Amino acid sequence: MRDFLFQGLQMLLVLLLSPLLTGLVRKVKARLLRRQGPPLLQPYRDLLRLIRKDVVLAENASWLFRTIPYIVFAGTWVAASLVPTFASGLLFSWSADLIALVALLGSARFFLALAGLDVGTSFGGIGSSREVMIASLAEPAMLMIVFTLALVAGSTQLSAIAAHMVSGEVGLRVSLGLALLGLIMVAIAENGRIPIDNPATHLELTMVHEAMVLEYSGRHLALIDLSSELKLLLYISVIGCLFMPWGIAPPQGGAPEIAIGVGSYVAKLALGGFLLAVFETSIAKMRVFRVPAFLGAALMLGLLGTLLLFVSGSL
Amino acid sequence: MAIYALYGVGVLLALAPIAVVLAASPRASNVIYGACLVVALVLCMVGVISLLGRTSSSVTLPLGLPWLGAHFRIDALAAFFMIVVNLGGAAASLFAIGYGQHEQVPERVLPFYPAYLAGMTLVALSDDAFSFLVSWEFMSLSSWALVVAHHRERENLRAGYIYLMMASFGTLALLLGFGLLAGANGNYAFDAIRASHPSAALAGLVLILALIGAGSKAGIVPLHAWLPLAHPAAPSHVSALMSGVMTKVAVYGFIRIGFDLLGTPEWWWSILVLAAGGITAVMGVLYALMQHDLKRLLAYHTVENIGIIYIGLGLGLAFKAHGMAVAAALALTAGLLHVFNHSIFKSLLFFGAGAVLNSTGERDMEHLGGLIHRMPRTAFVFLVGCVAISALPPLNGFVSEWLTFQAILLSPQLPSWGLKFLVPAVGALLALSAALAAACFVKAFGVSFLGRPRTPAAATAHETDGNSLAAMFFLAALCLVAGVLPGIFIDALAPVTDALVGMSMPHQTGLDWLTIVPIAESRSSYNGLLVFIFVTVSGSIAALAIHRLASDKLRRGPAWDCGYPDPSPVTQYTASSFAQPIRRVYGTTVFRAREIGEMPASGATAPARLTVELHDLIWDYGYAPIAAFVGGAADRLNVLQFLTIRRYLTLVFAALVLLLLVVAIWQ
Amino acid sequence: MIDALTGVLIIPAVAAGLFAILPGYRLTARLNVFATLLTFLTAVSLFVVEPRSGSYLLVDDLNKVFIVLTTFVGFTTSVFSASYIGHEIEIGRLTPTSVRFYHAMYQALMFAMNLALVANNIGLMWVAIEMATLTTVLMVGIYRTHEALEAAWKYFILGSVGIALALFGTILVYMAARPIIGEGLEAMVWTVLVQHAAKFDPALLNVAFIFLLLGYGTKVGLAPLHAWLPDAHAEGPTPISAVLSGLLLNVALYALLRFKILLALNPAAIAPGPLMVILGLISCLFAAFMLYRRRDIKRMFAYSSIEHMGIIVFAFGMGGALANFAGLLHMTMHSLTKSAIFFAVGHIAQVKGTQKIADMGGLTVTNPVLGWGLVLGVVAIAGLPPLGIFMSEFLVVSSTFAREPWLAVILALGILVALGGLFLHLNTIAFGPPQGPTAKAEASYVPMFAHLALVFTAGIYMPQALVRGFENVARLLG
Amino acid sequence: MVRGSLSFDVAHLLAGSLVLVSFMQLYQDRLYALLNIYALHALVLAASVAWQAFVQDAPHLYLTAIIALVFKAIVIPTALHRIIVRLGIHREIETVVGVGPAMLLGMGLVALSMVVMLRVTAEADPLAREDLAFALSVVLLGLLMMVTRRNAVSQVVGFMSLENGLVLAATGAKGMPLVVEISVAFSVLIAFIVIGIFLFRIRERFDTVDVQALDRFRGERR
Repeated sequence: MRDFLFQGLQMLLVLLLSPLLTGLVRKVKARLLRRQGPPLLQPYRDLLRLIRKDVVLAENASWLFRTIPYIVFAGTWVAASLVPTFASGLLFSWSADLIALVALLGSARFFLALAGLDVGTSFGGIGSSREVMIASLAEPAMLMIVFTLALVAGSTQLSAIAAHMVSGEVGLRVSLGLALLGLIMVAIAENGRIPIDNPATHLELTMVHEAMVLEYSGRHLALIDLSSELKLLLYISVIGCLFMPWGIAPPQGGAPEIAIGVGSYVAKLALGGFLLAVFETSIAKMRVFRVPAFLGAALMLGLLGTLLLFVSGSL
Repeated sequence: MAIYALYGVGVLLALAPIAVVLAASPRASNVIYGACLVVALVLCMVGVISLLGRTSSSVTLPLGLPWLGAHFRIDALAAFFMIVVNLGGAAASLFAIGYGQHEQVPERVLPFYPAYLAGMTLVALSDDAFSFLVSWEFMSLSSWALVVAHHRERENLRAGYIYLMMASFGTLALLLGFGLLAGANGNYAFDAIRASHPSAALAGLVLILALIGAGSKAGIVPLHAWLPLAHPAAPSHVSALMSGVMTKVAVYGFIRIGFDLLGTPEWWWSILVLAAGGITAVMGVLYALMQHDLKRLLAYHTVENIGIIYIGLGLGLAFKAHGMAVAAALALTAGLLHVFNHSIFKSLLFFGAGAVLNSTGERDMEHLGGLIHRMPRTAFVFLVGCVAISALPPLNGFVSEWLTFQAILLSPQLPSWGLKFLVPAVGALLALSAALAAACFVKAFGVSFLGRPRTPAAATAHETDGNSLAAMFFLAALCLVAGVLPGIFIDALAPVTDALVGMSMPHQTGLDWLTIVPIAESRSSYNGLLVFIFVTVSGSIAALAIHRLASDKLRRGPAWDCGYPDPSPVTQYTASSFAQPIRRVYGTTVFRAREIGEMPASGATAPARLTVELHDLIWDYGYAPIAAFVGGAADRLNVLQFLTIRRYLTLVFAALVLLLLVVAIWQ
Repeated sequence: MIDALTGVLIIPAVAAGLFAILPGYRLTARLNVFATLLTFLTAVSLFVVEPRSGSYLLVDDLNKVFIVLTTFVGFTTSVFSASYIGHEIEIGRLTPTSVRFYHAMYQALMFAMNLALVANNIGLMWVAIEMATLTTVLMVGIYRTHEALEAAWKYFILGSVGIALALFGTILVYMAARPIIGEGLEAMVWTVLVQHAAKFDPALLNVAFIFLLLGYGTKVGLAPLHAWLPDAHAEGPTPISAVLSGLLLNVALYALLRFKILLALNPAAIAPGPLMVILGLISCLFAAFMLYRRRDIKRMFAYSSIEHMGIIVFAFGMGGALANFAGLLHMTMHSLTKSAIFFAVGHIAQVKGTQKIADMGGLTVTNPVLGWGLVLGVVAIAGLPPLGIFMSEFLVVSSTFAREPWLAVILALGILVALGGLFLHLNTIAFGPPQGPTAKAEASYVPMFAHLALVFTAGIYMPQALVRGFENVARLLG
Repeated sequence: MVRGSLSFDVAHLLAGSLVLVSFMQLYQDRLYALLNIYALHALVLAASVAWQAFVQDAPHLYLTAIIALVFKAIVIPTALHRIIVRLGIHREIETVVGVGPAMLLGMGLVALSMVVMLRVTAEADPLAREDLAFALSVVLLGLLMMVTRRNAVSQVVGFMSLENGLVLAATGAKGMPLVVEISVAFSVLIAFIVIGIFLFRIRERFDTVDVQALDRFRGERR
């Protein structure tokens, strides 16, 4: 019963926190640019406004186009709900391990890219073709990082890895450092943040993610936005639970542990968001065809980490 | 059981002459394909029974080599591949009942189709080198006949020619391998071969020959050249069989030799197999990304999946060589499961391509588009196939790749250093190929089924017939079932792994929530069923909530497209423009891809052009030189046809003097 | 007294004389079929009652196989030739007189070949083969075109030189035998020679074998002695091409085998194996490459005959139970298949009115039976299952690879190259858009499909009796 | 009969002179002269065969000698004379290799045959041995002649001198059954007839007996 409660709690939590996180990032960025910036809760308002509006669908749009937002949202949400945020040992965490999680996000992206092609506009095409190009490097990089972690923890289960990390027998490791660096790079790419993509822009041939979802409106757009916010949250919390595992409540922890867990989780999110904002403001967006080099570096980092672990378990 | 299987094969073989007679009549295709469907189902049943019943039975007929006889045997491995072959065969026959109606030259397809099915089943059944090779080459021959069925197109003939050459090359390689195993006095029976434990060096040589021989049929890079030519050339249901099933028969041949006949492997074998697998996987998908012919794209993907399967097999060999039976069982199971899965979704996809080809007459994706409106059901099943082959949960493609990843994660325990360095690289290649496959199928489905129709043919397409749809939906359902309930299939494979590596994965069915757990739950586990349920439930909850609480209104309007919508469909992204970023990233090195843009001078009326040129380096540096050599040698020797009698006499004279000298010296 | 042994000689001899005087080709054609059938039946009876072999004539396992094969193909070819010659006369390529001559020569050829096979005296055997050569020379030249005459001339000169060398070898064998066996007839009787072979002067035998190998090898068509063969096949009437490829080459090979046995029995003598293996490989590879640039369909299949003769000689050169068995099997299968192919080719050439490959196309569309017959034949000759040649090639290659890996690899490559050449041209002939005249052929398909059926059956099932026979012969060949 | 005895010397002389005549043929490059030399060749052959018949007192060899004398020394040369006249080709024979090199080659061949034969037949009786050696050299020289001449007639001559070598060998082989000589004679006869026919046919077709004229029509060059 308790487990069910936790699982449900977690799912709600990620759902509620994700717009806030985005709002935070936007706010911090604005402040760093000496602007007032939108209020923290603006993303919630946007979402509500969007769901209430009715959908304007291109004549050519197919049934698939209308289903995809729900698929994408569901996939991302399920993925997010499997990450131990404030407490490890979630009820269903064993139903999908890290590899499956990567694959879930992969399927979400798969469908989103299809959506970009469905209406048959040039912008949609640009968006999805670039998206898959980026993914074709980001996904292997992510998998290599997963390998590294799995080899360190002797498991691909997120909660198991988290538990392993908490129990301080890990110590500092080269491979883990490489993995962290790679993971951050992948996270930036996957969430379409600067320098890979600019979530704020809506013209220019530079956009990737936004170009794919150009034809969406109303509730569909709301779902898409929500799922991208979820994705951002997911990555930050993955990094959090893997590399900053402190404070996560043990499987059968009492109320205080849980309180600590939630608190520390929120703190981690805030920190992550802040750092992201700082990073984004301090760097310029790169040309699309320099992205492969960036992600290739991430892939190499991951591969290097794995190799080190293959060659000697202790590095 | 074996004897029943042979009866079935006999019926199939008997169908061939019947087909020759019937071919003229309009109802011939129904009769033949119907019969094939029934027989294939029966054979499939036979396979299932003898696999689950863990019975192995053998028959010896007074055929083939006189003093040996033709040995046939169903053991677990043979039974499993009988299932794969005949499941695909049954689906293809069902599909063909509808599809075959549109065949212009049934008399060139009907007789060879049952023979082809029979040949593939016989390969799985045969238990001595001679009947194995006879069935093997018979399979190639009948499929060759099907490839050249539409012989009036020159390129089909060319495809058939290259196919036949490569097939015979492979057969000769296998023949040499068996020759080594059988020894000078010819113990061709597999039992005798098992009994004679070959020396390490000899076994290694045989394995290399098997890798070449079976690989040339399976499409291991660089022996894959024939595959993307031949598979599309055949009628679509045959393409499905060639791609989905025959390549698996080739894999069977490799497993039979590498895991069964050769006994305990050497660790360095696995290096060869793993390297071949990794390279094949990535090269296959990269080739596929560059294609805009739908069927050829699918054929190249077969190459990729064969690579994935060989990675599984290579890991299996490595673990077996080091006596890690549990891990070996896992790796082998992964490979075999992928064999099964790929046979299903690849057949499904080829059926889809066939349906498209039928209703539009187009294989070129650049001429398709918007089919999802005209043929929604086909589009749906094709989408399922795409998701499955892209290894996305919760469908079956993901399960087998997930298992392969788990096997890779076990390999740090391997002692030998070569593997320590190779395996992670192979893992990276596997991951890369998975991601690229997803990209490729976004392109395949998006360009041909989504968007706006690019040609009138696509605009006027119509949904395909009931039988074809039935076949496709059946396979699609299988994809889902195998995806959400993989435990059943993994357990079914236990007899095979028991027989080959002496161990099998832990019993899966009966775990709570039908999870699959390769080694231990603490290590890793996956539950396709739950993932499926979660996704559907949360998706529908969201839909429900939003439609109830917020708006569910919907207006149709023109596409927005940043305010510059263009009415003409040519402005859509095409297959090649979709692949352009990836081509820039990978193609420049792998294919020496070059983009030549020519911009007319300002004021000139000529259109601006962008032409892309790709080089198939494997062809340019591998096959072309061989062809050139043969041609050159033929030309040079051809002079000997045009000598004067006197010169011919001189040849005789020279030979005589030479031999006399030899004798004079020899004494 | 007349037993089966003399029967196979007398029937053709009488027939030859008869046809020389009988006018009217229709009757003679029928009689021709009848006579060859009779000969065939007589030959078969050899298996039932084995006549006692004397100092001139001999029958043993080895030549029984050859005789039956020869007479059978002779019979089927005569059936084919009946319909073929009929057409030739209609279009006026042959005059009735020349046809009369043709039939007489046909029987004379049968007589010569049978004599060569049953001769127990190496001198007699030589005479027979010489005679066979001369008759075929005359038949090759029968069309009297430039090309036909030239082919026949080439055949005649090269053939006679080969024959002369063979005679010299025969004399040397006698010289080797004389000191042991004593002067006179005995020293040329095969059965006697075999008994004393071990004591012969090895050095003399070596030289003898060189001459015999080159002499009879010329008739077998081994490269580089092959030059006569392609043109003779291409320019003569097709039935003769069929007989040449299917039979005459075998007969010469038979003579070679006899002497191989003789040498094999003498431990001190040079091993005949290696020489044969080398010549076989050269012929196989050479012919395989020659297939590619052919423009004339009959010449192409002639080269394919050279290739297969190479394989057969290779197999016998390797020796050993398996290889010898394979060699015999391959020889039989090749005779049947190749003659079947020439039957098809004959009709095709008549339908299309040319032998140029470029001018015939899409045969499976215009003349399905003929076209698919040819396809089946080529599939068989290329050594693809489930037809007989695959079995023999399987045995040769696999048994060799365990003993001499490199030789097996080279042979396998040769086979592959040849397959490539054959199918390259088959694609043009049988498939693609139809070319040239598309008249229906008035042909008797029976012989062709009878042969192919036999080859097919042998490919999947061989009767025990046949196997026993082959195994005995294989043992005889050592 | 031993080395040094008269009979041996005569046999040796005759066989050797046969080789010598072969050399003369090789040297000769006019058709008429060539035919005359060939007649001489056959004559010597006949003599040596006859001598063998006398030495081995094998009467049937006389028959062979007569065959050789009549056919090869008289009939064939005259017939070929006729043909040449009719064809009007009594011009020079263009040889492929010059006379000198041809001679050298011939020497080499003789040496080879000596090496092969004399070492081979160590224990066969010396006469047969010598004969075989000479016979082999005659055969090889005949072959050499066929190879070094372009003209069809001279090729035929070369072929027939080759046959002479065979006969020499056959008679040298002591006690060889008659069957062989008959076959040789009969083969030469046939050969001659066929060649005759051919030359005529060729005469009808092309106005030369030059083999190269035939080569122009070789298959596949159509």
